[in-house]
Parts: sequence; structure tokens; C-alpha cells
Amino acid sequence: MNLPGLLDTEAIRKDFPVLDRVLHEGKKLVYLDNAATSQKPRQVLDALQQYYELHNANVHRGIHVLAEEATALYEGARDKVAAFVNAPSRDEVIFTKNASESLNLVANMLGWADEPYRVDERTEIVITEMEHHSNIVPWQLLSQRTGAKLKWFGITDDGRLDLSRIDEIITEKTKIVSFVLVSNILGTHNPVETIVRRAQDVGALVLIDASQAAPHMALDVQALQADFVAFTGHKMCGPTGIGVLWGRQELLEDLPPFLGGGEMIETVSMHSSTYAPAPHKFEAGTPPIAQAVGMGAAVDYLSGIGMDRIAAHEQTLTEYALHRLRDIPGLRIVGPETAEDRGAAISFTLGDIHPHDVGQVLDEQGIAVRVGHHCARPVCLRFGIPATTRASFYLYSTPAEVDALADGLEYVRNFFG
Amino acid sequence: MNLPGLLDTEAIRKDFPVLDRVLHEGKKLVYLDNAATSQKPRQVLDALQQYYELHNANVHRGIHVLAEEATALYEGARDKVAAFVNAPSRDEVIFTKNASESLNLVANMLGWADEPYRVDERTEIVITEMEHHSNIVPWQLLSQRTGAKLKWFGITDDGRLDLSRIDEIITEKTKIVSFVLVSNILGTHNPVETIVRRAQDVGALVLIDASQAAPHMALDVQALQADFVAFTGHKMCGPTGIGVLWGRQELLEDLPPFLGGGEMIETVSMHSSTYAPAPHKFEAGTPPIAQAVGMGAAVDYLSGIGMDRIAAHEQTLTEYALHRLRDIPGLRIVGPETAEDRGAAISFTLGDIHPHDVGQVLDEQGIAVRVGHHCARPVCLRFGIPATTRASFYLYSTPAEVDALADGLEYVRNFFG
Amino acid sequence: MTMKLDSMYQDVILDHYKNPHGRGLRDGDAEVHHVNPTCGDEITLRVSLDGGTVRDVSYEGQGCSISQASASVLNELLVGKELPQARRIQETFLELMQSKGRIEPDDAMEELLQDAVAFAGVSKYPARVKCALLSWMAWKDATAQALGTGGKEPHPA
Amino acid sequence: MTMKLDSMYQDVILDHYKNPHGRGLRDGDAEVHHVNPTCGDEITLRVSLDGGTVRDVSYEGQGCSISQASASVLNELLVGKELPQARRIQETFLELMQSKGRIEPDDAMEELLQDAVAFAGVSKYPARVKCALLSWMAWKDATAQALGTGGKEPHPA
Ligand SMILES: Cc1ncc(COP(=O)(O)O)c(C=O)c1O
Ligand SMILES: Cc1ncc(COP(=O)(O)O)c(C=O)c1O
Repeated sequence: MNLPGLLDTEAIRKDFPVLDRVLHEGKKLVYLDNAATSQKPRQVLDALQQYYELHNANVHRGIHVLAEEATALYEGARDKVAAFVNAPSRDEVIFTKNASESLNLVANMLGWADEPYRVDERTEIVITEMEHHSNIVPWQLLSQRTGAKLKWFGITDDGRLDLSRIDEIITEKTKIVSFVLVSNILGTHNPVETIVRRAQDVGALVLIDASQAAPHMALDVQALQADFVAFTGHKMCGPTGIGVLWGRQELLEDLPPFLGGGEMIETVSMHSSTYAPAPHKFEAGTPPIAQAVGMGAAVDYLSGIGMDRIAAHEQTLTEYALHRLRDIPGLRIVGPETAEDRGAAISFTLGDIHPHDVGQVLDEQGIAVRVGHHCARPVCLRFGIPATTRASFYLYSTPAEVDALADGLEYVRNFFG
Repeated sequence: MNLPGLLDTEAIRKDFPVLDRVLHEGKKLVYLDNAATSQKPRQVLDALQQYYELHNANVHRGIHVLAEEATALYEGARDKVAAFVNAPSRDEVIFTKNASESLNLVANMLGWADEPYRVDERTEIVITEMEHHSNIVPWQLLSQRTGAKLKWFGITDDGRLDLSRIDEIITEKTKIVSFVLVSNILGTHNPVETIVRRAQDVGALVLIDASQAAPHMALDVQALQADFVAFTGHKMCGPTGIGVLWGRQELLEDLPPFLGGGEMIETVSMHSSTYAPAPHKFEAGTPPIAQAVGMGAAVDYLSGIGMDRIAAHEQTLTEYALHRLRDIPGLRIVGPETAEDRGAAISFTLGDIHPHDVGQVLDEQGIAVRVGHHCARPVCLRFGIPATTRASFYLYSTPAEVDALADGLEYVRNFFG
Repeated sequence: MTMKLDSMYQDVILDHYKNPHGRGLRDGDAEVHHVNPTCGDEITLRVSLDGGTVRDVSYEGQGCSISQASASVLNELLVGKELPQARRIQETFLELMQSKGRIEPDDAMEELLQDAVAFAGVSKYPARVKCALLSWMAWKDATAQALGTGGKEPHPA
Repeated sequence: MTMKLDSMYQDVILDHYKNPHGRGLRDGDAEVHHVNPTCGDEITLRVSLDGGTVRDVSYEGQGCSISQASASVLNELLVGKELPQARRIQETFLELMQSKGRIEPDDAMEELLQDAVAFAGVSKYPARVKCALLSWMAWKDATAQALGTGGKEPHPA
């Protein structure tokens, strides 16, 4: 297969030990579940191992050698992540346990905040119908707890955000607009500028869920012009147990803390406490130290290859996959049908064969896809389907794997035919 | 050195790669900062490595082989932890990112709960003066947010809880009593039964912070008779980025969720959502999968040696250390001066040499101790000292390391003498 | 087709999937709505009792072949049975499904479970066990409600 | 004593630690309270200005030899200086402390910083740099307040 813009996957795949797995009676693993979580390169695993074997200590509060080394590694990872997303300041990068915590952190801060940020019964929250549950439920909870009204943008038939009524949805009452940059179920890449401009006009804050963007394309928080950006380590070659919230410095200074505890304080007495400056203010307790170090190694790895090259690789692959899938009888793409403004996650239905059955029969051929509502059940409701099958690609995915998927789907059709 | 009850540390130390580190001009690492974080045995590092190299996938929602393996490993770790603390049900074990999150989780649940658990302006919260900041600040925040009154037990001159006014402190208004089982700064092992009995009499819930207990002794949540127990992986041979909250099933059913997102839901629509049963209800987003697996390997490792034998080892070592330290002129133990009802963390001051200087000069000899307020500043205020030096032992600590500490402290005295 | 797939997708199961028994909602004494949060499979199920006998089990839902076939088998097996016998069948099916492939159904079990023994192969797939059990748990719940002995409330959508 | 320890605990530093200059709180135009959250070192510091001249810097606090000696050196160096010169000293000291041991003080720097050049060795210890800077940051803050140009509010205890 000779497609333009592809990476040297033969070399890259050598970095990922799990890709050598052989399943069921000799089937080679075809891992197409990258939107759920990515695999980890040797470089990240080595960084974890080295951290634990040589430098492990608790951070910040120690003056012995290991504590200083661990602190330098942990804070060094913050520098790397800050550079990776072009943050104006390293102090704007907060380490969390995953994107879900990052999103909940913002929702909770706004519930406890003073004016002008405070979300209460006189205000409104705006999200979209294509959010991951992790960007829906925190706002439903906030709405229940504060009385604020929750509003959302719907989805068009071709899987794009319906922004036609933007001026009615985002209003002077809106305090926060939170939306996904790239949908994990539809693959849609959303038009940031339009939404941010309207939010700025009414003075609302903007939170962007970049969980499916950060792994796949160059992310520039300054260019996005958002107030907060959330993403998660495990989807971008990093370990589980680490997420990021980037936030504008003035906001992090003005907003109240979320979790209380060690590390996030300045001084504590039984009667009252004062808080450390951001990012520490938002990092209560022993942080995910090794995981941050692994995340640093992951962004080094991705940057070494180049985010633009990774994006180009996936774009080519997605185009090819859409082309192959469209040829399968009965297959219906749920989401944009062209590779334009979309990511490398492709959801589809196959006749009336239930996605569970599709996934099971694909698995038997070594092909790992995800089936279900992908933590975005409102999208399934919107399209009147119970679930989808989703194939999602990453920098190590190959055209041969796309072919295996297409062949596998033919086999599924025959099996249940 | 031939002391009764010691473990075969020569064999054990071989499991911990970092203990071979050589620092500054040939000094062997003497790691006495175990109360801050423990080192990790090879067995735990191997479990992490294996997870990432062979089985890595997102959990619960997948039906492909890797997803099923990852789920089995993650849920298997829950079984191991449940057995380790003798939980009546595996569903009572919630994985968090650290003990701080576990403690904040309970505080937040109670703020949002319905009667009879609800903490509001008519109710009281009880903690103690010897809590870690992670068990102080969440309650200060809850008190500020709800108007509930925060009360606490003081500390006696010999570093024990002053329970003399227990009936005035825990009253009919008390909704929650949260206290530390073993203090990380004083080493004190607190009398659970007295406190739990009084709390039960008035119908208050009990949360026990077992962060410094779980690593060092057999923990039985049923015997403790508490409602919640929190601890943290990194202090007990596990990875960073993982903590545990154990809670009684009926409570976990009745109490509201904390973080919202993927994994914790039953069904989501844009208008409302319902939640999965515990423990998933409290595990929003992709959990710390690899870290839970590592935690499972850690409790296997500890159980393999035997928690009672570990406790005996530390008891012997603590006795020996107290004996050696008492002989150093000007050294004052902050906390119980005998090994009775105390853990293996020993805080002290050395004349008027500031702990920072003590720690620095010890470090130069390869001896890693912690200095400062150990995230328990109210204890320092209580004893009118700015900070302490703390040496803390674990299953791999040896009498020779105690000797190195004692010799090192003599050197410190001369250096600043 | 591999041996393993074969053992899950027995012809009996595929037949029930393609030609489900008793599908559709009819009158009943109690209705429940159950969801498999792992995959979003849903079922609405009604039980109609006639004294101590299962008069009808009607259902509607969406789900994979396993969950659909299982509901069809349930209808076939339980309608017309005395409650104690229906419960025995339900409990035996539960036991089989939780066996992780370790139970080889014997004659007595085959006699009791009939078509439902075909699900033995599914028990090796932890993620699918929930699909197979969805309707059975719903039936248990609805029956308890119909008898006024409580059970789970219908879930809000 | 190892070479490295030697380079941190210079005699000059130990002398200032044992015999601090200007310790104690006296009248001032502004007072600040700074804390090093990493280790709990605290300082309360007052600045008294006389037109453009630093009339007095008085302080009280608790901390390690490095933070105590640093406050003493600050008092010795800045009292009596014109503000622009005092600021130059403060900035040069800050630069030296943030150098991670990479700046070898030259004659000009020694001339300016006098006893404070002894802290060059401390700059290799990230955790101790904050101790050395505590009083200097407090002085900067207090001076800004005394001049009415804002600065950080005193922290509640
Ligand atoms: C007694 C006690 N409680 C709570 C904690 C907080 O644990 P973590 O930092 O892992 O959240 C610690 C350790 O730092 C501790 O010693
Ligand atoms: C778009 C989107 N947002 C948020 C999340 C939540 O990330 P995590 O599960 O790591 O918290 C995910 C992935 O699961 C996602 O795809």
C-alpha cells in the first residue's frame, strides 16, 4: 500500500511491545481501539521503570537527593507538557488523574467561585449533544446542585454541531461553555473559533475537552483562545492515572480550590488555611508522580515524531478507511463521511447486526474495536441507534490493518447473513 | 545486630532496586523517608511492565481480548485489596488517585447527601489536631461551604489524643468523626474503639485515615467498625497515582456520587442520568488501571511476607531506634517516647539546630529523612516548634541503618556545635 | 469459523435471535426496565401471573444476539410454568452463566434448561454474560414486583 | 565534611546564623509575613524608608541556618542604601540564587554582594534556594507596600 503522508510504521511499531501480541490460534493483534486508550511505547515504559528504580521519592517537601530528583522529574514533566500545548506559563498546567477529573475540577470550581464566575440559579451552562459522559454528567450535577440551567447544541444529520441557533443558546446568562474539540464517537472536529467568539462576546468562560485532540494533532492552547483545556495521558501514549487541566493563570488565581490536602496549602492551622499558588493549589495529596514522568516521556516521544506528521498519517489512513468502509454493503457511517474536519475515530453500524456481535466476531479474528455507546449515549439516542462499532487509528496503525478490518466486516456479514 | 522479630532484610532488600543506589562520593543510600513514600519491589514493577506490554486496554466497556484481560486484572486487583483489608464485599473497595482524594470524596458526599447523612449548618464535624493536612483541609472546606462547625481533639504532652472531653466533642450534632489511625508525624497509634463507640452512640459516621497503618500492620475494616477507611498505594509498596476508599455498602448505595463521567453511570440522556452501583458510581473516567494492578501486586507482596511479621519487624526496629536516639544529647522525641502503641515514624528535634540543616547534613551522608511540618503543621504549632526531623522505617529497614542515623546525628551536632 | 465462536453462537442461539418467541409488550402485572450499562443493552419486560403460574412474559428491547436470544428462550421456557419451577430454571441458568465455562451441562441440567443450555459457551466471555442475563434478571425483578415483594424500581430514562 | 556541604555552609553563613544582624521587630512603614510552604520557614519583616533610603529592615522568624543567615546578610547589606542600589543588590542576589550553581561570582558581583556571595553554593540545592530567598522576597514586597505601589497582602495566619 503506498499512500502519501504515512509514517514509517514499521519502525514505530517496534517501539510498542504489545503490538507483537498474538491472539486466538495465531491471529496477530490488530489494535483499532485507540480512542479508548492508546498503547505505550518502550520509551514511556522505560521512563516509568527508571523513575521507580532510581529516583522514587515523594516530591516537593524533601531535601534529600531522591526527593530532589523526583521533584525535578515531576516538575520537568510539567515543563514538557506546557511546551507541548504551547502554554504561556508552566504554572498553568495542573496534573489530575484523568480528563474526567479535569472536567469535574472546573465544574466544581465554578460552583464554589465568587462573582463574576459563580454558577448559580440565575445562570446557564452550555455543552453539546456530542459530549463524552465525562463532559455531561459533571454539568448535570452542577446544574442540580446550583439550579443553573443546562443547555446544549444539537447535532446535524451528518454529525456536525448545529450552531444555527448559537445566539439563543449562548446568552448573557451563560457562565461557561464546555465542548469537545474532537468527538470520540463521531470523529467530528468542531469549529472552535465560532463558539469561542460568541462565548467571549457574552463574557462566558470556555472549557475545551481535548481528550481526542491532544493525542493526534498539534495543540496550541493560546491559538484555541479557550480558558481551560482538558486532556488525558492514557490516550496519548502516556500511562493511565494522569490527566491534565490547562487554565489561564488569572483564573487559576481567582478561582477556589477543589480538593483539599497536602501539597495544595500554604499554611494550615486548625482554624483556617491558606492555599499555595497554582498549579499546586489544585494538586491535593501526593500527585501521580511516576505517571507525570511517563506523560513527559510520552510528549517527548510524540514531539520527536512530530504532531503534524502524526496528524497527516492519520488523515491519510482515515481517508483510506472511509473509502474501504463505504464499499461494504449495509455499512452506515455515523458521523462525517469524509475525512475533512474529522479525527481518526470512525463509528458505524452494519445492517441490523448488533455492534456487540460485530465486535465479537472481529475479536475472534484478532481485530480489537470498541462497541457500545462509547460514553456518548446521547449521540446514539440522537441517531436512533442502540450502539455503534468504532474503529480508531493512531500513529502505528497501517493500511494493512484497515484492510483487515474491511475483510473482517465482510466475514461478520456472512456470519450473521 | 541480633534483635528478635526482625525480617530477613538481606533477602527482602534484593527485591528493591533503588536500595542499591549510591549517592554523593560513594555513600550508600539509607532510606528513612518511608512515611512519605515507600520504595517499590521488583514484583510490583514487573506487574506494571507486564500490564503495559501485554494487556493494556481500557476497562469495562470492551469485548475484545485485551479489554477483557485488562478488566480482569483491574477487577482482580480490587479483589486482592478487598481481601487485604478483610472487606465484607469487593464492591466496597473504591479506587481513587490517593488517600487525599479518598478523604475529599467522603467530605464532598456528605455535603451533597440527603438526611440522615447531610452535613449542614446545624451539624458538626469532628477531627483531631494530629491529622495530616489531607484530613484537615477537606473538612475546613466542607465547614466553610455548609456552615457546619468543625471541632477537634487536642494532643497531650506525650503525643497522644486527649480524649478526656470526648462527650463534649462528639455530640448528638456530630455527623462525621474523621481521624488518623497512625499519625504520620508523631507515630501515635490511636485508640479506635473508644472513638468509634462514642460516635456510634450519637449516630455519627466514622472515617479512618489508615494511610500510615495499611502499609505496616494487618488492617481489618470489619474489626475497626468504621464506616469508611482511606489509604494510599504509594506508601505500601504500590505505585503512585492510586488510593483506596473502603466504605460500607449501604452507605455507598445511599450517598450521592462525587465526580461525574464515564464509567460511573448507568444511563445518560441530556436531561438526566442514573448511576452505576458502587464501586463504579465513585470511579468517574478511565481509572488508574495499571496503578490498581500494581497495587494488587503490592498487597500480594506484603501478604506474602505477612503483615504481622512486618509489624513485628518494625516494632523491634522502632524500639531500637528510640533507644539509640534517646542517647543523643539535645535530642527530643516529638511523640510517644516508647514503642508502645506507635508506628515506625519517629519525629524529633535536635537542640536548636533547624531540621532543614539536620536533614541537609544527613543527606550528605546518604541518609534520607524528611524535615518540615510533614503536612501536619497544627502538631508543630501545638508543640511550639517550627518543624521536626522525621526518620521512618519499613520492612527493608535494618538496625545498621538505625546506627547510621544515630552516627549521622552525632556528626550533625558536631557540625553545628 | 473458529471453534470458540462456534461455541458462543450456537445455531439454537442464532435461531432464537432471528425468530424471537413472544416478543412485544402485552398486558402484565408488573413492568421493569433494565439496562446493561457496559454496553447499553436495554429491555422492558412485563410479567403476568395467574395465581402461582407464569401466564405471560412479554418484552421489548434492543441488544445483541445473545441478549435477544436469551429473552426469547426465557419466554419459551418460563411461560406456563409454576413459579417454584420457573425460579429453579432461572437459578440454574444463572449458575451456568456464572460458571466461566467450567460447568459441562449434564442430562438433568439439559432437561431443565432445554434450549438455554446452548448459552454454556457464552459463560466463557465475561462481557457477554451480562447480555445473556439481562432478561433473566429483569424477569426476577418483575416477578418480585408482581408478587408485591418489592424489587428494584423501574429506572428513570 | 564533604566539599559539597562545605560549599553550602560557608563560615560566613554559619557566622551570620549564629550572630544575626538586626534581628527583632522595630518600627517600620510596612510589614509583611512570608512563608515557605515547602518547609514552613516563616518571616515577618518590616521596612522603614527615609525618602529614597532604606532606613531599617527589621525581622523576626523561624527557619534554617540558610534562611536566618540570609536575612542577617540582607540587613547588613541593604540598611543605609539608596533604593535603586538596594534593588540592584536584590536582583543580583536573585540571579545568583537561581543560577543552579552555574554562576561563578566575579569581582564586580563580590563587590556588590559582599557576604551574600557566600550563598553561591546554596544555589545548587533547589530546595534550599527558597530558604535563601525568603527574606529577600519579603523585603521586595514590603518595600513595594511602603512605597504604596501595592505588593502582596499580608497572609492570614
Ligand atoms: C496520615 C496521612 N494521611 C493522608 C496522607 C495523604 O496521602 P496521599 O498524599 O497519598 O494522598 C498521608 C501521606 O501523605 C498521611 O501520612
Ligand atoms: C472526548 C473525551 N472526553 C473525555 C474522556 C474521558 O477521559 P478519561 O476517561 O481519561 O477521564 C474521553 C475518553 O474516555 C473522551 O474520549
